[in-house]
Amino acid sequence: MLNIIVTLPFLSSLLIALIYLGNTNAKRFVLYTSLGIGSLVIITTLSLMSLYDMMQGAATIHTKLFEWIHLGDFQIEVAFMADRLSIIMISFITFIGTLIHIYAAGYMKDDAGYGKFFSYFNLFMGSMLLLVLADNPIMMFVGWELVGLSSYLLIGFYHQDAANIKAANKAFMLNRVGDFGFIMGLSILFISLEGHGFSFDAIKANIALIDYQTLTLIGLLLFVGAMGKSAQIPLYVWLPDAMAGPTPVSALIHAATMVTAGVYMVARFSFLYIQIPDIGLFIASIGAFSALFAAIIASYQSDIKKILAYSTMSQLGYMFIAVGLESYSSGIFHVFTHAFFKALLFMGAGAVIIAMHHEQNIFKMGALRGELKLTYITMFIATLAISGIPPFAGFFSKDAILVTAFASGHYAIWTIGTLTAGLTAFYMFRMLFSVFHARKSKAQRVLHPLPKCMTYPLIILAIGSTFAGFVGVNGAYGGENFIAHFLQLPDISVHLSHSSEYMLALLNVSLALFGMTLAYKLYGHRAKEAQPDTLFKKVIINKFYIDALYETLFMKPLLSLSRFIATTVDMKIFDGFLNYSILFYRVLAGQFIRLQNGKVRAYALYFLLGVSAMSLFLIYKLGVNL
Amino acid sequence: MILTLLPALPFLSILLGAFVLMLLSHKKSISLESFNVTALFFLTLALFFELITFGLHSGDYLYPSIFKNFFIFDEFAAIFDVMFLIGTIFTLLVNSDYLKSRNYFSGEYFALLLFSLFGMLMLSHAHELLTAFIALEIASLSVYALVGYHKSKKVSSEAMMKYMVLGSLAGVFFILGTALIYALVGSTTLESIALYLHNAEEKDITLLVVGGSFLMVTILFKIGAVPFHSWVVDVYHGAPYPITMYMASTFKIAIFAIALRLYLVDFATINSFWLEMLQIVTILTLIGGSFLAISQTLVKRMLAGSSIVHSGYLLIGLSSIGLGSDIAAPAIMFYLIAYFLSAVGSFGILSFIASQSRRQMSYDDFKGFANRRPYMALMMTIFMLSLAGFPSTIGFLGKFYIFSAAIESGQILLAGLGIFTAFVSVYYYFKLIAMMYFYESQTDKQKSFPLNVSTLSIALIALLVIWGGIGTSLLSFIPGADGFIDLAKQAINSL
Amino acid sequence: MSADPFFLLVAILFSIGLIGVASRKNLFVVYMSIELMLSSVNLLLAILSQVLGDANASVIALLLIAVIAAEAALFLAIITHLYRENRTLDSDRFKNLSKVR
Amino acid sequence: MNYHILSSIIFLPLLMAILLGVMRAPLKVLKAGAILSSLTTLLLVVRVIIDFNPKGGMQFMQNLPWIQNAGITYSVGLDALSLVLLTLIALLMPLLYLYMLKEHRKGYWYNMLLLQTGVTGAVLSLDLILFYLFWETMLLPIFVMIGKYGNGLRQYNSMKIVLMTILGSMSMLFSILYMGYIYFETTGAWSFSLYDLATIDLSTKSSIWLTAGFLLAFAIKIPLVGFHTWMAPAYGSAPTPAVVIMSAIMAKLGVYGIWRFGYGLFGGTLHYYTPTIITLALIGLLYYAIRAITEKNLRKMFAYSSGSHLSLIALGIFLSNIYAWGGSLYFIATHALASAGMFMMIGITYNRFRSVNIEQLGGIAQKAPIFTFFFAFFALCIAGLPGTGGFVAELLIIIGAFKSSFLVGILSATTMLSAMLYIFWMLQRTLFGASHNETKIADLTLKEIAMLTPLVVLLLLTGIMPSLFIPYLEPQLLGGF
Repeated sequence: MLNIIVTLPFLSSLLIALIYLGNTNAKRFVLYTSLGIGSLVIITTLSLMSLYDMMQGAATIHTKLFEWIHLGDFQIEVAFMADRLSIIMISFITFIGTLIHIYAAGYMKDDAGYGKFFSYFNLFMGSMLLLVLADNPIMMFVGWELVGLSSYLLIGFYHQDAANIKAANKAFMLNRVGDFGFIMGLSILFISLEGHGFSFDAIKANIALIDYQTLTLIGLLLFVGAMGKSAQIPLYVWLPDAMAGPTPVSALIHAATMVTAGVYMVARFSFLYIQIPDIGLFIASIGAFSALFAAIIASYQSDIKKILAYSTMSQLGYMFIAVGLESYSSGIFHVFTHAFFKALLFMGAGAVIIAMHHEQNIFKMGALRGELKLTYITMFIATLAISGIPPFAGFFSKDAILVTAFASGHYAIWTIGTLTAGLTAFYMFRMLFSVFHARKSKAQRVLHPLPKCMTYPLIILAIGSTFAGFVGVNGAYGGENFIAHFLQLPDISVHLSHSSEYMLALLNVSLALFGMTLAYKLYGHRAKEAQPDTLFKKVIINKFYIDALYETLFMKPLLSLSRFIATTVDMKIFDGFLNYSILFYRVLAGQFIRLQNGKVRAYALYFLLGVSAMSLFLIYKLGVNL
Repeated sequence: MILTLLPALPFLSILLGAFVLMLLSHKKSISLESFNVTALFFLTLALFFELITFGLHSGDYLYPSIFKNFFIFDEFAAIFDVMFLIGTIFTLLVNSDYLKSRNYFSGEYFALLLFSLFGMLMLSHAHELLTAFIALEIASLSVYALVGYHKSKKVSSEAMMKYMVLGSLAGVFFILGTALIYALVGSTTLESIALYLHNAEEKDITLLVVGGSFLMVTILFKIGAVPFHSWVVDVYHGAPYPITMYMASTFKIAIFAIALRLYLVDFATINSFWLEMLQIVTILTLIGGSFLAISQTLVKRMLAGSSIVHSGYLLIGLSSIGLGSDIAAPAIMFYLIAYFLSAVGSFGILSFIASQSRRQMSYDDFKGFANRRPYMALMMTIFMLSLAGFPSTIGFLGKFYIFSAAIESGQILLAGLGIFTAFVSVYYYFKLIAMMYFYESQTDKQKSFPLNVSTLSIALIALLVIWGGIGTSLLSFIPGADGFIDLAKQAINSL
Repeated sequence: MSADPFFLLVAILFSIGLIGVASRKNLFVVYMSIELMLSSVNLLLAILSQVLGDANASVIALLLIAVIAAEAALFLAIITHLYRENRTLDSDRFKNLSKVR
Repeated sequence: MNYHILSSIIFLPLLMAILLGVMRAPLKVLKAGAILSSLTTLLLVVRVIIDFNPKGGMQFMQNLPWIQNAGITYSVGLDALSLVLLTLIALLMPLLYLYMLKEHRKGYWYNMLLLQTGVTGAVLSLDLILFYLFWETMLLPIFVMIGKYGNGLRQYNSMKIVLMTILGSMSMLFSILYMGYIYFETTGAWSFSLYDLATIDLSTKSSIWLTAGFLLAFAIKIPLVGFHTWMAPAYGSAPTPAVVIMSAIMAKLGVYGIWRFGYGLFGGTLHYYTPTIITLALIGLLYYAIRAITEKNLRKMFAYSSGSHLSLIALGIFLSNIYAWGGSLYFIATHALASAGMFMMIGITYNRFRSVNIEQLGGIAQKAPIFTFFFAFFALCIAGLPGTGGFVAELLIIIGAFKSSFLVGILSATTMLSAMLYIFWMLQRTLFGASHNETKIADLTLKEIAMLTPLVVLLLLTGIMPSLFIPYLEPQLLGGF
């Protein structure tokens, strides 16, 4: 079953690609749609079935497709493992993935590259499922890299515009920097456990063989991978730019699924990370810092998708706080809920964008709530969810994280998390109000009609955003924290009285409400774009100049180094050495040939000199006394 | 009586041929081709006699009652004879086109060539220093005359003048050396010298060493070793193509015939006196030759310069003999063959081109040659590769044996230098290939391959060059590289 | 009587010839220098014949004279030829061959 | 049959060339003959692969006396190492012939035939002189192809590659001769057979010098940093088939040489050079990659890319553990396939646009999607994307590097970054963006697709199921060299 789940999207992707390349101009809307969505429907059904089985208490599923490589002790199989963690992941990935596919069918309908899009999209699904279901870290890494590839392809989907490709390159490169760390971590892990097998189970069983230092190093390096993939400081800069891709892509890849791979990875290696709490704290700090940082930037952005992108980064920060503080299940819980409301937000944003004829600046929209009623309502729900207003999904998951932070005694992280929660509410509602409430900026506009397949998924997701939180209601709210029990991850146990939890929740909710009110005050009627008039604003609007910093710090030196090598090292040093040696020989030859002056008496003189030298040699050799 | 004359028949037929040609050369009515055929007839006759008497008379002397032991007949001499004869035959065949294209050739040319050949034959058999000198002079004087054969051309006369002045100067040293040796030994036969040296434990052999060194000066001069090299480039350039070819290939072999005889056998015990000197000369020759060769723009002069480098390789072999390498002497012989084939081939192509036009062939003139004459260019490439010592040609095996000998005798640095100059030589040989293939010619008309004696013999030589490089013991009925080395070893052993 | 003065004479003659070849421009003088060298060697052989009491050396000397004569024939021919062509015998003027490379 | 099979594989193209040359074959016959010979060799190689026994060590041996006086034998044989290269050659040749199907210059075809014999012979020979012969012979067609059919400063560049390569091979020749002599000194007989020479006990000092002779030749061929200045000009000037062979086969022969002869003859002494080579290889890995970033000529860019990856391969060999070895060997194959594809694509680019300058390209993706797919696919293969063979190889080498030392591990893992530095920027500027000219560009023809598809399939296969191939190599890797 797992084999089918993983391979089917790959196969359909390949099939669509072949058909597409066969004739790129042909419109085969139905064919591509049925292939692309059909395969997803099948695997969604399959994954939900397995989820059901698992909930009935079925054991972890292991399947082996074939042996990938066997060289010495390096024995890797293309094998899949569905334990409780991964089954949760694939369930919502396939579910939301299917919805977004359906949505995309509407969104991309008129695009010339429709077939290509579905090929890429299915490729992404396959890669993501491979990542999640992999039985060993190497296969996970393969999936890890392939999702990076499909993300690259999809970001650069509109390749006519060089800026999009640039964004795609940036995404892939920064992901690769992360992968660079990841592969090093994996290699060290493998070398440390050489001969003990390399499936997750085997690693878990033998984790005690590795000493603390090495383990710390491995943990750190693996997290570098997560930083790249999940857009955490300092490797986050690609995510806002990644919004260059079609909106369904942003919804699926850069919000709901791929970016959470880092969180999933940490959770998958939870057995490793519980051994090294220091690294855990580091992860949490990075998460907290990223969350705040992204929230600040988001508050000053005006591109609807970029705001969502920064909010994604911010939410990912929360997740890392959770997994860093060894509360893996609450991290995964947030991944789960976030997937619903963030996908919803993006799809809503996409709908708005389509309706507005590809206008993405929120300050050029305004007062859409009447015309896009359904979109408005669903997005409102999602915004409530992300802001952590009970009883929407986000409340429970975010609360669980903040409670953990508080309980574990890392108050600084907790403070940042709480502040960010308020800020989240502010900037999300800022966006919502600017788009749907504020006065319209232009008098006349004709909205592009939205097809049904773009709106129905919104409803489904809105339902999800509303109720998804209930799977993780913890004791304080009378639930049993079903998801945490189901996942069976090595969570830290939190000891906090119910009253403290209520207090924390109250604080969060009031902060969120405060942010919401503030947003309404500022943007509810007259939305105005932030102007870089003060230094403070300027810095924030320019995203703290991090992009420029990276440019000067890495790209420019590399380019000048490259030119330096081309013009100086290669030409002057290596070639120069050769050329000068040759020149030296030629100059010597030139001097020598000047002896060849054509005068016969000169020739006789050389003869004479030769004979004289010989005679002197003989005198010396024979020891003749003169 | 007649039977004892049998081994001398090759000599005699050449001498007879020379005289016949000389006498006939007055008749203007006889065409050049008839002369050519006549010369070839005598050469073939000599070769035939040589082959049927091959190995019959090892160690015999020619009419000891008359000549005492001035002339020896052994396999060593015989094999050199065969080389001279074949060399001359090839020289005549390859240049038949060139002869036709130049009006200054006449019957004397063939007569002189055969006289010079007669000198060489004598040289390989000479077992006495004065005989060797006279043989050398016969060969040289004829070659002097041949160099200046094109008497209306200034450079030809100039080349002859230079060669004569310097050649006579070198010749003087030979007889000076002979006189000095005679002063000590009281005889000039090689036997008695060897005998003297054999019993020379307590005697003062200074004079012998000095005399031997002077002999060596002449030999070094004739093969063009630095610092006695200065004539080579000029004379090779000034001489008509057939003569250049003849000097570079056959004449050089002749010099080594006497050099090997002297240093392998008679002076073997005192070789160590010369060793350092020889090594220094070798180093100078290798480097100086490559200096000369890379600076030239005329292909003929480049080949002249490179022939100095090849002499350097041969000298490596000679000094290896001094250090007691077993394979050095066959290596030298093999190298001579290899160089002979490649040089005859490359000069042959030059002379073929010269027979079509009257330009001096510079590198630039070869531009687009491959377009005009693809097969010629291919053969030229083969010869260049062989000269450069590229594997799968006979030139590679030649270098292989020489360097092996050098390493065997412990002259690692010399072998290294040899390999280095071989590397340098790749530059000037490949430059010619590059010129032929990589540039478009002005006239792009492809000419068909002219089927005549010259070109066919060049093609035959090209095949031999390849066969010599890859000829295997698989086909035992055709002697490959192996067969020749065996022969050379046998010849060396016969000394 | 010691033969040493004669040997010295031979050496001097030989050296004069050698230096003459290397220093004189006139081809005729060059030729004479070579002849001088050859003759000095002949003289050496003659002395040796006397010193060693062996006639062989004299025979060699005689033979050599023949060789020298042959050489002389060629030499004189080329010298006259060169003079006829160029109206000069200055050897330094004959350097056409080194003008091209 | 099996006794002669390797010789047939080696000499079939040469014999075909001679036959065609002698009968002065017209162009059509020439093409047919060349293709026929390449297909026949491919079939023979398939036969060899079928009969190949991974555990059998050296097999299909043929030993014949050649020049007995010097102890030179004609001795060929095949093990897993040579099998990889042999298969690559046999596979690439028909594809290259397909590529150059329209080529009307006869010399081109003859050179390709000669080239095939040269490289095949070098891969299979077990006698050092024989190896040297083929090693030099394969240079000749390259020399002519660059100089005659190339572009740019072709004459100068072909001279440069020849001179630099021959400098290396001359030093190797010296070492070979010296080895032969030492064997002669110890046993009294000359021999240049690899197995005979391997039995010699060398003193440390001379062994170090002799190894240097070999290593210089291989370092220039690979080329390692410092010995590389011939590379970019030669690749830039050479016509596509020659570039493919240079990058896919000849550069690998440098590595092969280290493996076969370096380890075969001087196993112990090689360690003396290990730090040096590893340093050079690590420098090369980054040096070439950084150099490639600003390179505007696609051929030269991928020349540097080739250099970068070959440095990694060389690194893997000197790390001497099974993962790195396996990785290197695997990389030899996969990089050959990928770079062959890449250079063919660049050749096709040149045919379409008359330029390989990045600045003059751009916007191809809009006009030629199939072209774009293949181009991007090979570029990504070179970047080592999972699912393609290059990834497997790089992964193995990185693991091997970490096994040997942490520092080397980190530095070699930068291969993950190095290729991407230039590849993605290059893709951005060549394939995507707005197109510079409005001319209509034909997409790939069926012929071109047919010649590229085998490479794509193989690259995917090597990436997805390495277990199909590794078993052929593993026994030998485990056995060491």
